[in-house]
Amino acid sequence: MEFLKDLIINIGQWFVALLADAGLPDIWVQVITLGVGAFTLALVPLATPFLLILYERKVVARIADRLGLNNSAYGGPYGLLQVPDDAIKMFTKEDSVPATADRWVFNSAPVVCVTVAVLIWGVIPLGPGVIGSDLSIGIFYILSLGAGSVVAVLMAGWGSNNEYSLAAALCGVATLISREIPLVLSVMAVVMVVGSFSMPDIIAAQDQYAWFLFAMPWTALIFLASILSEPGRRPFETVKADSEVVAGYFTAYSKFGMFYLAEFMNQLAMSILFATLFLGGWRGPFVEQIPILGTVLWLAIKTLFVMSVIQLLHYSLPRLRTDQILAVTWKFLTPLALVNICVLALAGKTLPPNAGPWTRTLAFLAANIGMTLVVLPILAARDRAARRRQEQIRRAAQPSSRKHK
Amino acid sequence: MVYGIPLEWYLIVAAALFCIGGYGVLARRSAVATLMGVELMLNAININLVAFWRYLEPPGTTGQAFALFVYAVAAAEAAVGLALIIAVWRTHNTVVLKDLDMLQG
Amino acid sequence: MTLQQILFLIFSAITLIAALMVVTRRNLCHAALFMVLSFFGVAGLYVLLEAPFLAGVQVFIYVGGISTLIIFAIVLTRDVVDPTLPPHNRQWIAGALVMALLCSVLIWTVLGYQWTTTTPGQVPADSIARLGTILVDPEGFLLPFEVTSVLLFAVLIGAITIARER
Amino acid sequence: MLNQFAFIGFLLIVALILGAATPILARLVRPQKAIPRKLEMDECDMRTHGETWVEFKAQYYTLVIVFLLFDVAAVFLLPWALAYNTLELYTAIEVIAFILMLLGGLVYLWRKGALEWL
Repeated sequence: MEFLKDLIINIGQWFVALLADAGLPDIWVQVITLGVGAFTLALVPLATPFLLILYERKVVARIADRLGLNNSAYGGPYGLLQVPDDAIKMFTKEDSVPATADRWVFNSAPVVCVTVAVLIWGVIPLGPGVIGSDLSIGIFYILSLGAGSVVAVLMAGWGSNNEYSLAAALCGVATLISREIPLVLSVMAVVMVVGSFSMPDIIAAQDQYAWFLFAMPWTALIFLASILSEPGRRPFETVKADSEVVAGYFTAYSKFGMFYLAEFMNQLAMSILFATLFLGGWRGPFVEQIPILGTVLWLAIKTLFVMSVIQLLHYSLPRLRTDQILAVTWKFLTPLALVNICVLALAGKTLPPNAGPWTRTLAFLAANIGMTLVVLPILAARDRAARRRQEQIRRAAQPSSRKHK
Repeated sequence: MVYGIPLEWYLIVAAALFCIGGYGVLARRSAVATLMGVELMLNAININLVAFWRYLEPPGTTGQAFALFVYAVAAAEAAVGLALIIAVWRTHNTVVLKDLDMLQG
Repeated sequence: MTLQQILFLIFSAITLIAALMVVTRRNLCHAALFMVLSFFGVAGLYVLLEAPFLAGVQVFIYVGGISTLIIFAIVLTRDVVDPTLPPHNRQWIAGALVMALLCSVLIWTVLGYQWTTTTPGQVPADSIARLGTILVDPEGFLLPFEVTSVLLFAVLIGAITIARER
Repeated sequence: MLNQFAFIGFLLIVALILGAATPILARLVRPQKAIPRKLEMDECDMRTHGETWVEFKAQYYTLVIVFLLFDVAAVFLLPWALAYNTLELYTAIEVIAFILMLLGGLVYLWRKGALEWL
């Protein structure tokens, strides 16, 4: 039982001891441990989609109220085999590279895409002490990796040498980079309160304060809105709008499996990121006694919750046009995130320096409520103005349209 | 020496990068490629700044702060430079530097 | 040869070879992608120099921002560069000579000078926080910090006004 | 410091190998029946015309400029955010001045209609 309590750490220590007993020199023990650790960690995001795609398909069948995987001919019991079926089909499918494509760029774009999606997992804490590497720049590392996925999209669009792909890639990059600014600014608000980039520190700080979802709801909202476009989720989905531009920047790829996989890995990573930054990560009751509970139970529940929210949004909201997405990010989210930083900075510093964490939490919450009281009337006024304008246009258009009939 | 790497190695790499970038600035036909050369040169400067910071005053912050300001200037230069290129491209339909000699009279 | 020295050689080789590709490739988009690779190599050098924050900034600004901007510019102006012409202009031989000369002079100078006599100290754990403190310290870099905001403001308005379609 | 990044390095290598291995392995089992028509570039059976060239809107381009400048601003604010807990109130006011400058630029562009992207 003692072994089971801290399963992952114990397996790691057992493995190191095994190698050391085999008489290997220290440096090789380290290299092999790091290599095996990296391989294991990389398998987590590569393998979990097999379960989560199944979950997503069941969710969408419920939301759309239609037949789901259970009725699939090759799906097996409860549709369990559908995802492996798809994977085999994807793997053995003929791969035709367009004759005019820029072969090297074309072929390396999916590899870059998957690599970036795997690399994000290097700093995500999955349980107490279970983390690839506790970098001192932790969360900033994830933010800068976002640049990699932008390059991958551009490579795919350019490599296809196809005007549709390229146009879709420019569209996708436009949405991807627009969401980056609110993303960075909302993370900055968290960093301000925690005083560290390191992910375990962020989780520890939420033990001291409340969950940041309750301390800074606006920050959480901005963050949630900005992570939606990375895995191509509505309403911010034009990176790959299936029904409108076929497959966006990877139209020319006969095998889009890698992009699909990377997309799912990103969605999973972003959900875990939200759970870590705003919902306390792997922390929960009894986690001190049985550390493995953090990974298996608490983090899994929180991640699944965030993912379900994202999927609910995706399957129940209409898709915005690219210019509408850009308008939301630049005219609403970015100014709001900037103001959010200002308000939180003032709220945190006007308190007496010996204020406890709970006083600070309440101060941040009060600042957020104050922001709500200012933001909502402004939004309502803009909405009224827009509606009045539309009314005018409609009235102006009506008589002339009757004449034509 | 940090990790057994002498400071000179970094300076040599930076010098080489600077000269490669300089060649790009001097020899490329397209204005965009020229700007890419300038970016490489700015990178070389940043390597120098960070290397000097690490080897001469690691507890200080001057080298890192200077590098940050170089980033700001590089971004500003790229933004304005490419905006000019786009404006020229729109009016003259060329980005080849040799063809842009309207000011020669 | 220690492991770190080998890492240094790998990163600098990536940086320099990719940089050479940037200035010689005919296809500008390939040149831009090699430039991204070169920037990643420089980020690796920063990691070796124990400046992880600057490595992040390198990827964040150069790869995420400047490279994207350059690739957009290339895509936008692609049709006006004749691909049959050589990628360089007439003064490329002179340029190469001048730069080779400059490079050898620089290397000669670097090698001829005794740079450090003592082993450099450790990087403090709160190096990035110190950077943040000094940036807003009136005794430190407060003035450049605020001037940067003015610079960004000016560029924001200036560059958009120049590039915008009217 | 370098030990922390060693894992990232290994992860990079593993990810590159895994990412590259899948297409290469797939090459062994997939059918290869390329006919010229299949290799042509099309979308929904619409063949593309001539050179891959569309007159892309320069508005996207101005978007990237705005993004780049805000990127730089964010990088300048991040170290301050890290040190925020140890700093005095007046630094917060300095940073608010910095942010207001940027917001001013954004609002100016908004008023001028430069934020209408399409």
